[in-house]
Amino acid sequence: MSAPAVAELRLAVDRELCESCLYYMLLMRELEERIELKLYRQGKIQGGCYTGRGQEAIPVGSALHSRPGDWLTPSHRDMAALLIRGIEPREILAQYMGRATGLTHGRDGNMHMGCARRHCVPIISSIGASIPVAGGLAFAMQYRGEDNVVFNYTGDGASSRGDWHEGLNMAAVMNLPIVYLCNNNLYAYSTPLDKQMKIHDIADRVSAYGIPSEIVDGNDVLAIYGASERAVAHVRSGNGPYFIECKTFRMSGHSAHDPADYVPEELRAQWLRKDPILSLQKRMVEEFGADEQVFVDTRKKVLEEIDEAVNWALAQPYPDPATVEDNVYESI
Amino acid sequence: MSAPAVAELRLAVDRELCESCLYYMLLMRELEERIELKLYRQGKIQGGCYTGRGQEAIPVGSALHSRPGDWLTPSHRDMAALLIRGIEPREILAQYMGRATGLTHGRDGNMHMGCARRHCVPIISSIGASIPVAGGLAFAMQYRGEDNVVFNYTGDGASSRGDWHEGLNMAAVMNLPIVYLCNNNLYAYSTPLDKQMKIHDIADRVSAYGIPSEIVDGNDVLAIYGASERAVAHVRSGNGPYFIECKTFRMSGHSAHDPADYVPEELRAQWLRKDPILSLQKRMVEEFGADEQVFVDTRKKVLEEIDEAVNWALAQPYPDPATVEDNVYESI
Amino acid sequence: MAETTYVEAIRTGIWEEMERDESVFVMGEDVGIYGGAFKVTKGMVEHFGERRVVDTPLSESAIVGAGTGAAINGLRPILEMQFADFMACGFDQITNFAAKCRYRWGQAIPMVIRAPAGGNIHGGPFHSQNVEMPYVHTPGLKVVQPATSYDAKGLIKASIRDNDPVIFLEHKYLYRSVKEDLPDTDFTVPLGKSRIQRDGSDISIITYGWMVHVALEAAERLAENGISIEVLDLRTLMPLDRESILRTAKKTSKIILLHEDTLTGGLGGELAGIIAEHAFDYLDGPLVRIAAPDTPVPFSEPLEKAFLPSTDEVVNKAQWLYRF
Amino acid sequence: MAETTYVEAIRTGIWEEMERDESVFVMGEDVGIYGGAFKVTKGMVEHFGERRVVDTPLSESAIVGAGTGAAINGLRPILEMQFADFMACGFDQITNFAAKCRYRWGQAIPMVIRAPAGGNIHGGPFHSQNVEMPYVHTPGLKVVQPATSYDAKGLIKASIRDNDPVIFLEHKYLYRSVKEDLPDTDFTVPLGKSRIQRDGSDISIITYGWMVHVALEAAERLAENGISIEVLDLRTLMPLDRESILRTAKKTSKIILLHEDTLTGGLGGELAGIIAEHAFDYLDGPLVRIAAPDTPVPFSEPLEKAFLPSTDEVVNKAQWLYRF
Ligand SMILES: Cc1ncc(C[n+]2csc(CCOP(=O)(O)OP(=O)(O)O)c2C)c(N)n1
Ligand SMILES: Cc1ncc(C[n+]2csc(CCOP(=O)(O)OP(=O)(O)O)c2C)c(N)n1
Ligand SMILES: [Mg+2]
Ligand SMILES: [Mg+2]
Repeated sequence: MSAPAVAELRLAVDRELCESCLYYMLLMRELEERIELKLYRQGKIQGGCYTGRGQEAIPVGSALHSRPGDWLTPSHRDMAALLIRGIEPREILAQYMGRATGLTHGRDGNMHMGCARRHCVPIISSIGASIPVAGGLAFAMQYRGEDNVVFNYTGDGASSRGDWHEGLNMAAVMNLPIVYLCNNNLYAYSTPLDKQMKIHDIADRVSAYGIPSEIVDGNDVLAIYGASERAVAHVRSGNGPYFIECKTFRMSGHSAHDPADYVPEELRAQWLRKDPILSLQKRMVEEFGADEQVFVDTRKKVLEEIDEAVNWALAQPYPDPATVEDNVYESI
Repeated sequence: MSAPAVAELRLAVDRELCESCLYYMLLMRELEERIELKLYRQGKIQGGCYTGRGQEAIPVGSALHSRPGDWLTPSHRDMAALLIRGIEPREILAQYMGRATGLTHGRDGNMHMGCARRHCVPIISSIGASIPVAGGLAFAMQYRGEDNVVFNYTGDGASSRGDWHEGLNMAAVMNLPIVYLCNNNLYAYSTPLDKQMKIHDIADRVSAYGIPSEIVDGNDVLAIYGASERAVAHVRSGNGPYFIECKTFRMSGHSAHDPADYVPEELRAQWLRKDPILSLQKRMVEEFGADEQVFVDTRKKVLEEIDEAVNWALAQPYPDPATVEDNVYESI
Repeated sequence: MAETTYVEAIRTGIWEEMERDESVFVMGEDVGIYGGAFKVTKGMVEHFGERRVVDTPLSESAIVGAGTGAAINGLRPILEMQFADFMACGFDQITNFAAKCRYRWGQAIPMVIRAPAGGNIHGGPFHSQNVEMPYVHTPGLKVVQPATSYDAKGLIKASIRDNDPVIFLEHKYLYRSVKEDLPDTDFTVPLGKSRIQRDGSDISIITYGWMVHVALEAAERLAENGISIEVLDLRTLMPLDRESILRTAKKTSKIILLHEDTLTGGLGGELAGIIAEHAFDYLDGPLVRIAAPDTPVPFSEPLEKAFLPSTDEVVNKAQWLYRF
Repeated sequence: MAETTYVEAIRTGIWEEMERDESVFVMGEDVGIYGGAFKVTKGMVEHFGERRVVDTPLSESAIVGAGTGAAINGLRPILEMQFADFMACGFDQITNFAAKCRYRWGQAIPMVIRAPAGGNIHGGPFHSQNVEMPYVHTPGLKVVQPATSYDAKGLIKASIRDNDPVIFLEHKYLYRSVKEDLPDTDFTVPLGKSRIQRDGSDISIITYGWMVHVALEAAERLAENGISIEVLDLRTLMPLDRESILRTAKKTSKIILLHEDTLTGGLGGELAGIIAEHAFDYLDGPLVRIAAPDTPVPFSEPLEKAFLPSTDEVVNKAQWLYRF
C-alpha cells in the first residue's frame, strides 16, 4: 500500500485516511519493535535504543498534512514522520546499524536521523533546542513569502528548557508559521510531570506567548489529524504559530535499558488499554465495519517490507574509517 | 534620618513609612544623578553609566520588607535595595570610581555591585540569570527550614530569556520562597515591549508556572509596599513563589550614552508626569498635609550625605595592580 | 572495599560526604528514584530522602544557577549533568556567574558539577564529547577527571570539600570497565596533584582520563621493545600540576601529550606551551601530540575507532620519537 | 573610502553583501532603529527594512537557533550578539547544533555570528572577555578576528560568503581607534590566511586582534635596539594558517605567542603545540607566551592595565629571548 496523496484526504472517518494512518502507525511500531526487540538484542544495532511505542498517532496524524516545501523537526519518538516524508525503512535500519548508507552515513547515532532533501532536521539531541531552529526554518519561509509551514515535535520535558521558552516567544512575536506538536507522555525519562511543572497542561503554558493551543487525545490519530488540519490552516494563512498538546503515554521505558519501574502499575495498565493502533482498528471496525483481515494483511505487508529492509541494511557496508575527517567544513 | 525598623511599618498612608520611602527614593535618585550627571561627565566614573531614574519606587517599596536573613538579587535599576540593606553611599561611589574600597574592590563594573555580608548578590550581567540563582538561595532556606525569603528583581526584557523560564518553573515545582519583582519599564535597551513579547502583561506569563501574580503601578511606592507585603506574607508562610509586575518607565536612556530617541515623545511626556518621587510627595501632602519644608529638608539631608560620601570616595585609593591575580581560587 | 568499580567509587564517595556533612546534597535530572542515567546516585534518595536528593525539571541552566545560589547560601551542592555534552545548556551560569563569584565579591562557591564525558560507547556527536577545555580555560573553575577507582573516590570527596566550583568529569567508558581494591579509610586525593602511573626513563606520556589506560597499555608493549615509558596521569586539569609536568619533561626529555579530546584547542597545546617555555633546554625531540581529529565524535564503530586515539598510534609515535 | 574606522569597515562590508545578495539578513538585539549597541548596523533598517534587519527579543539561544534554522532553509544570517560574553547563553545551539550540521547530515550552515569582544574599555568581567577558544575548539566552526579596518571589511565579506558557520569576533577597543584608507573595490580577505604585518628576522610574534597593534608598537621600539621583529597577524583562528605559522617559526627560530585572552587554555598553547611538534628542529629558544593572567577581566583601570598584556611586557620578553 502506498500513502494516498495528502490532498485527497478529508477529515471524517474516511476509510482511506484510516488505512493510511494504520499503515504508517504499524510500520513505525513494527520497525521499532524489530529494532529494539530483535536487532538490538542480536547486537546488530549500535548505541542505545529509543522507541515511540504508544505514540505513533502523533507523528502520523500530523505529518500527513505536510507538503513538500514544509519542514519537520521530529523528536526521538516520531519515526513515522520520517516515513511519511518518504524516508525508507531500509535507510532507517542502515542508520541504526551505523552503516555507510544510513541517513547520517554512520556519523550520528541511530534515532538522531533526518534528511535535508526530505526536509527533516535530524533530531537535535539537546532537548528543546529544536524549537528555536523551527523558528528559523519558518522565518525563511516568511522571508520569501511562501505559505509553507514547519512541524515541530517535542515532549513534555522539553517544555522546561530555556530554548523552548525563547523559541516559542520569538515565534509568537514574529508570527512565524509553525505547528508545534507536543507529546505529553507524562514522563521525561524517569521524571513525572508533577516534578517537571506545577501546572497540569502544557497548553496552558503556551498562552504565556499569545499562541493559540488545543489539547487532544494523543492516542487518537483522527483527533490529531483533525487538530493538525485546523492548525495547518491557521498557520498557512499567516496567522502565526499554533500549539497542539497530545496527551499520551510512553508504552516503553525511556530507552531499551530502562525497565521504567518508576511508572505505577495502574497507570501503565490504564494506558496500555489505549494503544493507539488498537484504538484505530476498533474505530475502523465500528465506523465502517472494517474487516479484521485488512489489519492482518496490513501487518503482513509491513512485516514483509521490514524483512526486506533488514536484509538490505544488513548487507550494507560500514563507513570507511578513512572518511572520518571528511565533511567537517566545506573547504578549509 | 535613619530607616525605621521594618517591623514597625504598617501598610496605610503611614507618615513614617512615607518619610522612609521618600528618603530612600530621593537618596537613590540624587546619588544616581550625582554619578551620571556630574561625576561621570567629570570623568570620575569608570565604565558606562546606568540609572534607575523613575523606577525608585520598586526597590524601595519591596526591600523595606526584607529581614536580615533574606537575600536580594537586585537588577541594574535597583540601587535603593542596596541602600536599604545598609550598603552606604560611599561604598557605592567608591565602586563606581573603581576604588579599592568599593564593594567589589575594583574587580567589577560600577552597578555590578553587591555584598555577601548584606545578602545582596552583585548584579549578574547576563540578563535573566539571577532567576535561577534566586532559586538556589531560596532552596537553601527551605533546606534548613528557615522562613527567610529571596527578593528577585528583573526587567521586562529578562522575561524573554531561557533562564527566566527555567528558574520560575523550578521555583514553582519546588515551592521555593521567592518574591519576584519585575520592573516592566516598556523597553529593553531600545526594544519596545511589543517586539519582546506578543502578550501585554508579564504577569500573564507567570500563570504558565502556576505562580500567583499581581500587577501594580510601579511608580506608586505605597502600592508596591502593599503588594510586597502580601507577597512576603504568602511566601514566608511556605506557599511558594509570588510574582509582582510593576508597570513603570525608564526616565533615562538605557545608559548615559543612550539618548533614547526611539521613545515616542508623548510616551515619555506622559510618564514624566508620573515621577514616583513627585507622586509620593503629592500623596503625602494630600493625605496628611505634609509640609513642603520636609521635602526640602530631606533632599538637603540626602545631598549632604552624598557630598560627604563623594569626598570620601574621591580620597580612596585605587586597587593595587599587584593584587590583580588574587582571589580567583581559595587555594590552588 | 574489594574490587570497586569507578562508578561505585564515585557513588560511595558522594555517599560518605553526604553522611559526613549535612550541607551536601545532590541535584539533577533523574537522580532520585532512577538513581541517575548512569546509576551514580543509586539508592541515595531511599537513604537520604528527597530533601537531599533532588530531581529537577529538564533545565540545565536552572540546575547550575540554583546550585550556585544554594552554594552562596551555605550549602554544598553536587549537580549531575546527565551527559557532559548538555553542560553547554548551562554554560553562561557556569562560566559567567559561578566561576567569577570569588573574584568579583569574595563569595566562595563550594559546588561540584559532575558530568559523564568521553566516548568509546558509540554515543555519537551528542553523548561522547570531552568538554574539559572551555572550563579549563575559565578562571575560577577547577576541572578534574579521574582515571581509576581510587582517584574517582578520592577526587570526588576532595572536590566536594573544596571551596571552589569543580567540574568533575567522569569517563563513562570507565564507569564499569575499571575496578580495584579500595582502602576502607576516609581517604581523599588532593586536587591539583598529578600521579606517576608508571615510572620510566625514555619518554613521558602526559595524559588523563581513559587515555591513561591506553598509555599504560602502550607502555607495556613498548617495554617489550626496550623502550621505557613514564606515564603521568594529570588527574586535575585545572589547576595543572606544573611542577610534575616539568619534572617528567626534564627527566625523559621526550614527551607525548595524549588526550581523547580533539586536537585543536585541546589540553595538549596548553601542556606544550608550558613545556616548550619552561623546559625547552631539556627537550631532545619534538613535543608529540596525540589526540582525536578535529571532527564531532562519530557514531558508527569503525568511525569512532578511527577517531579515538589508540594504543597502536601511541606505540607507533613513541617508537618514532624514541628514534628521533 | 578614505580613513575608514574598523566599525565602519564592518558596517559597509555587511551593507555591500546585503546589497549583493538578497538572502543575507541581520538579526539581533537592538540592531534595528538603534543600530546596535556599537552602531555596526546603523542606518540599515532604514535602508533595507525590517524584513532584513530584525530586532529580536532578548534571547541569545533563540537568536542562534533561529539563525541556524534560517541557514538550513536557504538564508545567510548575520547574527549580532550584543557582547561576546553573552554568546555563552547560546553556547549549546552554537557548539552542539550549528557546528555539527555538516558533519552529521551534510547540511551547510552559511551563518555569521558577530560579537564585540575584548577589553581595554573598563568593561569588567562581563563585557571584556575574549571568547575565541571554546569556538576554536569546536570542530565545524570557523573563528575570525580582524585587527585592521581593511581586514575587518574583507573578512566580514568573506565570512558572509562562506558556507560554514563563522564566529566573527570584533575587538571593541579597535572599533573607533584604528582607521585606514580602503580601496573602493569589492575586495575580500580569504579565511584561513594570516598576514605578515611586519617583516623581521630575529623574533616572530604570532598574534591577532588588538595585540597586533601592541606587537607592532613593541617591534618599533625593539627596532631601536637593533632587534628585528616579524609580526604575524593570524586573522583567522580556526582554521589556523599552519603553513605561515611554521614558516615564520622556521625563519626566525625565536617565537613569542601573544594574546589578550587569558593564558591557560588560550590560543598560545595551541600555537606552541604546532610549533614544538612541527618546527622543533628550528627553534633556538623557548616558546614564550604572553597573555593575560588566569583571572576574570578586572574593571578598574589600574587592575585592567595590569591584566592586559602590554607593549612593555612584549619588549622585555623579546629582549630576554633575543639574548637567549
Ligand atoms: C538538554 C538535554 N538534557 C538532557 C538530555 C537527556 N535526555 C534525553 S531525552 C530526555 C527526556 C526527554 O523528555 P521529554 O521531553 O518529555 O521527551 P520524551 O522522551 O518523554 O518523549 C532527557 C532528560 C538531553 N537530551 N538534552
Ligand atoms: C544575556 C544578555 N544579553 C544582552 C545583554 C545586554 N543588555 C544589558 S541590559 C539589556 C536590556 C535589559 O532589558 P530589561 O530586562 O527590560 O531591563 P531594563 O534595562 O529595561 O531595566 C540588554 C539587552 C545582557 N546584559 N545579557
Ligand atoms: Mg515525555
Ligand atoms: Mg525593561
